[in-house]
Amino acid sequence: GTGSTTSDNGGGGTAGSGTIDFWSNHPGKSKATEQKIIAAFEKANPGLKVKLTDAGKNYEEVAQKFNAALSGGSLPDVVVVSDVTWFNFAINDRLADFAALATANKVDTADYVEGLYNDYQYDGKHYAAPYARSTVVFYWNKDMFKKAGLPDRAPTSWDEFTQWAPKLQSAIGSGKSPIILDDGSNYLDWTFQNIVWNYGGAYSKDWTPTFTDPGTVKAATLLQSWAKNKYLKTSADSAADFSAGLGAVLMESTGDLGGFKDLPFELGVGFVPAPEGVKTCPTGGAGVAVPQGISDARKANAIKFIDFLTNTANTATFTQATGYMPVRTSATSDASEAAYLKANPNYEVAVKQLPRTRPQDYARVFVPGGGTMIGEALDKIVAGSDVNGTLSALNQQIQSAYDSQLKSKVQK
Amino acid sequence: MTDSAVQGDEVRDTEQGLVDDGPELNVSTARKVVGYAGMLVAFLIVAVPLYWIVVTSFKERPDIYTQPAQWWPKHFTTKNYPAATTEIDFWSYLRNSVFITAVLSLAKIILGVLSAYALSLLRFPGRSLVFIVVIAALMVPNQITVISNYALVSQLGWRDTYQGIIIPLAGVAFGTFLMRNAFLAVPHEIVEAARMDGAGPLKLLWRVVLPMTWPTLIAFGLITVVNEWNEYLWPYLMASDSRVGTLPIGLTQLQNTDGISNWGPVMAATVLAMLPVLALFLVLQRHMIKGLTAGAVKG
Amino acid sequence: MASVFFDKTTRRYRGNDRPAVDALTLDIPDGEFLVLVGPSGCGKSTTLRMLAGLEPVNGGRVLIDGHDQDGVRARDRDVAMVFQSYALYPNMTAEENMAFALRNAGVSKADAHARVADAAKILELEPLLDRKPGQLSGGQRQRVAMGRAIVRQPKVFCMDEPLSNLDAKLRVSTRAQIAQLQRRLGVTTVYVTHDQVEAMTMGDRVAVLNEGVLQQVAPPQELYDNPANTFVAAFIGSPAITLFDSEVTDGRVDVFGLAVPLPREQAQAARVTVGVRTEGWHVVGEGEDGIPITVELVEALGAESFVYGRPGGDPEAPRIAVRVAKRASPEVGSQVRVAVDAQEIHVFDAESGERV
Amino acid sequence: MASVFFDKTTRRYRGNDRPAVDALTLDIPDGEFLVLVGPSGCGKSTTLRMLAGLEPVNGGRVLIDGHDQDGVRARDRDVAMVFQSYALYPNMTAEENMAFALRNAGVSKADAHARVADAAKILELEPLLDRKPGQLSGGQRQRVAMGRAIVRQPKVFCMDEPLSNLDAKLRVSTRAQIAQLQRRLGVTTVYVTHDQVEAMTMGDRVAVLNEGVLQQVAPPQELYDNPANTFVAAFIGSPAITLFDSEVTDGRVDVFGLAVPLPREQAQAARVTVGVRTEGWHVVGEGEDGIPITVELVEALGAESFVYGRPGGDPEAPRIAVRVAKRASPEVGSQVRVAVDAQEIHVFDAESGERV
Amino acid sequence: MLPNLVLLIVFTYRPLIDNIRLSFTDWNIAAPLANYIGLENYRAWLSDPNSHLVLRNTLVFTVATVGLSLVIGLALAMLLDQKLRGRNLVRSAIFAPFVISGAAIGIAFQFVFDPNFGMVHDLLSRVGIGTPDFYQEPGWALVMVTATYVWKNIGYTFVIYLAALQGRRTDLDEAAEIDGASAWQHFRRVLLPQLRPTTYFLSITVLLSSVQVFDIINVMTKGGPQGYGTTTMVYQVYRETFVNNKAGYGATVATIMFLILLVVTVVQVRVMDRGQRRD
Ligand SMILES: Nc1ncnc2c1ncn2[C@@H]1O[C@H](COP(=O)(O)OP(=O)(O)OP(=O)(O)O)[C@@H](O)[C@H]1O
Ligand SMILES: Nc1ncnc2c1ncn2[C@@H]1O[C@H](COP(=O)(O)OP(=O)(O)OP(=O)(O)O)[C@@H](O)[C@H]1O
Ligand SMILES: [Mg+2]
Ligand SMILES: [Mg+2]
Repeated sequence: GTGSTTSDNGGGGTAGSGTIDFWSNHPGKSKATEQKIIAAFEKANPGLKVKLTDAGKNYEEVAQKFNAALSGGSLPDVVVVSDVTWFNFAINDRLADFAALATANKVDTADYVEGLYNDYQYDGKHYAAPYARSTVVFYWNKDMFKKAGLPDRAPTSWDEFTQWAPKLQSAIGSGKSPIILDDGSNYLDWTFQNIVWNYGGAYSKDWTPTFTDPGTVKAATLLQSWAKNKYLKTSADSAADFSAGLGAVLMESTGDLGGFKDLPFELGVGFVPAPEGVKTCPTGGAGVAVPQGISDARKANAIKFIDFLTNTANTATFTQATGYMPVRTSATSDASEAAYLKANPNYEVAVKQLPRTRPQDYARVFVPGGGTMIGEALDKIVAGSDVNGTLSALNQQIQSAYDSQLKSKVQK
Repeated sequence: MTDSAVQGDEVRDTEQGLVDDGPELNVSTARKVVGYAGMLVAFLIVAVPLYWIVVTSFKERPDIYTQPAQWWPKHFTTKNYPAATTEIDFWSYLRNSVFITAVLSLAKIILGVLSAYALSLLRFPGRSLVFIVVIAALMVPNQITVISNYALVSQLGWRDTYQGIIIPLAGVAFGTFLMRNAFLAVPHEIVEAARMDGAGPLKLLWRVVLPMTWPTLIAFGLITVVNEWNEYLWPYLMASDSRVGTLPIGLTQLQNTDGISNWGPVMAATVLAMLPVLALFLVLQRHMIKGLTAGAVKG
Repeated sequence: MASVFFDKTTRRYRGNDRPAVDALTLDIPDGEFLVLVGPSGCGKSTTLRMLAGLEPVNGGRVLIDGHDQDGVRARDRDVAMVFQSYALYPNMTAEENMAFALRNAGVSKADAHARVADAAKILELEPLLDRKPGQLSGGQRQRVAMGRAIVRQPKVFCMDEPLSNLDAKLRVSTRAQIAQLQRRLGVTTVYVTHDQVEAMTMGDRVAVLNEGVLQQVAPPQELYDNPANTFVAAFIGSPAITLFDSEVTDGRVDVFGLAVPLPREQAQAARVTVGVRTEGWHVVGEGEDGIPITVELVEALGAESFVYGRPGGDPEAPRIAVRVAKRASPEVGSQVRVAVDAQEIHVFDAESGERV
Repeated sequence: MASVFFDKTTRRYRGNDRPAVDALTLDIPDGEFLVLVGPSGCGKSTTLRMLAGLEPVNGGRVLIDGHDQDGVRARDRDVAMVFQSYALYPNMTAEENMAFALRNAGVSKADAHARVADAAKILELEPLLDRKPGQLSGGQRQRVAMGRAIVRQPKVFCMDEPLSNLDAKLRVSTRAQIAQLQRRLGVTTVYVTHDQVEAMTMGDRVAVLNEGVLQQVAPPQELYDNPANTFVAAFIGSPAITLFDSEVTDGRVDVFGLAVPLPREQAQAARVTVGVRTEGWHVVGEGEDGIPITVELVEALGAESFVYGRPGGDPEAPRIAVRVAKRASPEVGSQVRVAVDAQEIHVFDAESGERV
Repeated sequence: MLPNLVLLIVFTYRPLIDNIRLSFTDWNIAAPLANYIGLENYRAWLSDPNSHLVLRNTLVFTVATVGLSLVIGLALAMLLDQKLRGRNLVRSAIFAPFVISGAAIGIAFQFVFDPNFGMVHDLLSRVGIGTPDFYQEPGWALVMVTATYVWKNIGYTFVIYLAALQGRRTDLDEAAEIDGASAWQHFRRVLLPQLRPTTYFLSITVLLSSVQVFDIINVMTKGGPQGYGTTTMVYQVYRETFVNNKAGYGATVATIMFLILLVVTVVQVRVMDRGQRRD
């Protein structure tokens, strides 16, 4: 093996310098909030300082910068990792076992929302704490539903929606679509999981890709039939299209809620379809992790900071400022949070949906490039390619990506 | 007074205020009309999207997403501008950008001109090899250099410093190439004359060759300033915050939400970031003077 | 093919108070070969450039064939020009340089080739047709520039010192060829030169410019014999005429002590400027009436010599140039006696310099 | 300040089989004013450029003051040059152009200014010192180029047709000034010209080149009087010498029927080429021995005229040029009788063209 | 010269060599170690059907941008080289897009090309032409990215051409005028040959920079639609290295790209220098 570009030591920030370097992209424009929390932390822990580093404009950039640091720079103490970026760091042993650290430093993790916390679990270890988390919700244009004579609620299944679609279509006229989804370059692979799970399918079961399973095929076929019937339009900026009244339904992140102000129509927010209460809601967003390569002393400080960052009060502060999900169960009972939820019933829907969330399939979040490959295939299916052929090709692609890049590592 | 005379002198005076402009051929009215028409078309094609950017920066959020599109904001607002400058530490980023751009551009211009000089007017063994080496550097995408350079620079402890941002970017391949071309176009005899007149290399460069390649040097300067001003990837990796971060890094923070983008402040910031360089262009392009070799040699 | 008329044409360059060409009025009939001479910087090139349409006119007009050329582009004037600075296209070979105008005018490739070959023969450029200007010597470049004009059959030829970089031999033959060509084609030609021989032999008429102002237009011999003023007298002829002021008494003018009778009509003036050309003097023997001169310089040109000296060796006196035969040159420092030919005396008004 | 020695110096340009300068051997002593002449393209500029160090030498050596200049840069040779193409710095004013070399050599601003002012006076450039080359006329540019060289006090002056674009009057005065300056400073000078008068009057010696090969080096009058071969004979003198082949019988040569005695030493050859210059002929009256000539062309130059014609009007016969006095010009088409001066006959080997 | 060379060697060539070395490994971007796997990455790249797509995209995009940028840039430069009133304003306008960062342009043009709210849509629908969905149809997406790139970078070719035009020899224009050259002949035979070095320079630099376009693609399409609709080689390098974490493979793509460019450019430089050399 050769690998001199990469170095194992933590680089610059020496042990116990007392400054915690927090690399964040300030999700949801949270820089000011983060600074506020940091100020509070420094006040509570006089010996410690926190440096907030602008690590990028999105999760990919944070990962890029963190990767650069791994190959020889000075490592941060706390870094924001997204649902898809954390795993590669974890499997390459770049992130510390959060659970173990928590135990060692007497930090309680039980209060984290279980689904959200377990998103960072792999092989019995936890690699991050949830931080800025979102889920998919079902948005609808109440005006259009009314016009189409539909009940004022989210459908309970996608079959039900498929029945509604023609009515919506004729009510809103051509040029507008009953449903708008992201396109494959923009997270369709994320939201589509909900539909797949609805039909009992999945992208994968553990490490085995299951794109050719009947449920998955069925969901994909449905997607294609929507597109063929012009019920569906995929878009690079689905939220914008929806908010301009170009579609009746949107399946998107809770994070968009904050942006849906001053809409020219009445907005409906509901749970994503989940027949028989099965957990079908994919989660997303980011957590915070501690690099493996730093000293124990630094790790201890880091965990202390993470604990503070995600404590009940700060979770409330953070979620209210950004629109992300509360990551602690206790936060919902926090007085200010409760008041906030009451004032924002749409937002409450998202919180209430939390128990229905389900960790994402490995094929999307763990297989390198999995999301892109899936998005690519879904684009093709929407554009009319043969469903079975496309899916089985995808199946192979994911399988071989796993074989070549992960197999040896996960089976060690 | 005849028409051609008017074209010959008065227009020249008011338009440029230049003394050195060579005599102008008679230009027919038809040609002028075509000229103005072309100018208008070009202007529209370029200006309409620009206008869109600018006008968006004056729109309120709901007006941005409407159909049909609004060519004039229904609710004109300037609040995006204060938003752009206060949501981020705009002035610090601006200061860093100005400083880094100035230093880098200066360094690049000096290095580029000197290198081009060596590659065009000096003879030394391996000259064409060196030239290829310089050009080939243009082919290396920065995506592959950053990781390795990051490791090197952080080992030097230069993260979050100006020199950490500046030095790795200071190598200049583009300018060397450009100026070499320009130097080669200087009439041969003039360089010979200067050598006969005992001009040393620096004298030759500074007094003879550079003044004759002035328009190209200005173009080089402008392009360098623009590139350094907009440089993103490297400063982003090097800088943690507004202490040494540049404007493009600051601007990205206006748009990082998980959800819907708020274009107004983004466009406002884009407009703000564009203005200084555009002003520089306005000033410098006037110095692109025509016919600098006039009267130099016969042939 | 065309007459040319400059009608009070003026050109002023920016940053230059004095007009380069000042209200020039000059009528050039169809087919004439007009030679334009004058000191360096007097406006010759500017005149040509205005005619060709390369220089805007600040006052007056330029007419070709009676049509005001204002607003007419150079391209449409059908004027061929030999540039003083050559202005060859560096990327084209000599042949391509010459053929360019023809091809633009729609002449077929074969025709163009033939015409270029003709011109190349005249200009002794045949072995060089494939070279680019950068590979040619100065004189060769000038010949290509010349060739570029003569292959055409334009309305007007403008030639700006087209032979200045050629050796005497080539120049003589080219001169003859050009004159012949011009006569054959009958193309109106304006020819700038500073070569006395060219000025005297090539043109139907010669126009003398000074500081942008036209001094005289006349056939060459008349210009030489009857210069309109002291400027023209001094400019035409080399070595130059000797000019000095003198009193007229009794119809005779005093030439350094020698009283020379003037023709009746000139004898009226009181104070005049007298001019005597080199051939107006002749060396005389001891016995004859003559002006003693101390020889300062002898220029032996092979076929003849010029002797320069001052009357009585007086350093204040004007220097006299005397033409002597090949073998007759005296030593520098020696004394010779010269007499003046009464017919060869030119008399000008001492104030205005105009011919009396 | 320096002697110059060309030692079998050769220069070959790429893409050109014949060397531009071919094994040139030429010794120029310190302080000499050498004039270099030859037809256009014969290698004059190339010779200067090799001396200046602007052109590599493909064979032989160039020595200055006995030192081989191989590898010595132009900058270090201390040679001043007037380029045929001027090569002015377009961004500098005339004054700055001239002062550039001085300032580079560390001359103070005031000194440089004074020297430029001197040169400007000689060259009549004073009012133009603030102009840039683009604002000057052709002749003015040339004068600036000249000025740029003469302000320096170099080891060697190289001047490449420095006066070609000046009018006769200015040329005469500049010529004199340059000669004087050169003598005063004693700077070795190589001066290229195609002007016969310059060639004859300015130099200590004249070198004649043809197709890169040196033909003769001699003081001007000797060159004129004793040309080494027909090429030199034909090249020097304008109008050119008349050359024709002839038999020698009884020590006499046949000149179109006229038997002219040759000096003893030349009378041995059998078949020779005979050359007679314009002044070797003279018009004779009816009674005298003479060759009848039909006049084809008369060139009236003012001070004198040249009459061209062929013996007996035979179109095959060589054309004879005869110099006649101002007023003596015959009509074209008329008949004149000319005789030849026995001393003025040049005799060359008919085969080799070498002087007998 | 020397400091420049040192800088280039340290900050460009050292990483390049490192990169070439890594192209023979299976390095995962986050992994501390990498295994030597020989030519495996190269084999994988050659057999991957997407590589051909990427190569084709790169070729189409590059040829289109180089061609359009040169032609339009020259046309604009010639237009604004003339003495027309108001040319300073138009010059600045043309340069303006070049001043804006690629990311910002990408954002703005997302908007311009937005099939529902965009300017292009607005204009087209005014004339009654349907707007293609630039984001979902690969062909149109490539057109969109190309148009955006050309629009943004036209200021570059424009300024360089303008500088060259300003420095040209005006006496040749006069000669051409005298020789009765039509506008086209004047352009073809007199102007263009003079601009030849500039044209070669621009064709090389525009080629090299358009091959490396990243911002615009990343912001506008993320390489999509349908996975590789607008993915060019550099974008593939980025994607493999930083998204798929296959840094070794990314290094391979980068190396291949470097080699292709090297060959193309050396050929171009040869041709160009032949035109420029003085004999
Ligand atoms: N760069 C070149 N490449 C090829 N041939 C050249 C080059 N430069 C000059 N020559 C040729 O070399 C010969 C000598 O040129 P040179 O310039 O020395 O002539 P010259 O005697 O100065 O002529 P002129 O009086 O016309 O200036 C000419 O025939 C010319 O065509
Ligand atoms: N672009 C210009 N700007 C200012 N003055 C100029 C310009 N061009 C020429 N002149 C001046 O105008 C006058 C006439 O110039 P022109 O070129 O016509 O002279 P010329 O008679 O051709 O002289 P030469 O024999 O030296 O070529 C000169 O005094 C010259 O300095
Ligand atoms: Mg002139
Ligand atoms: Mg020459």
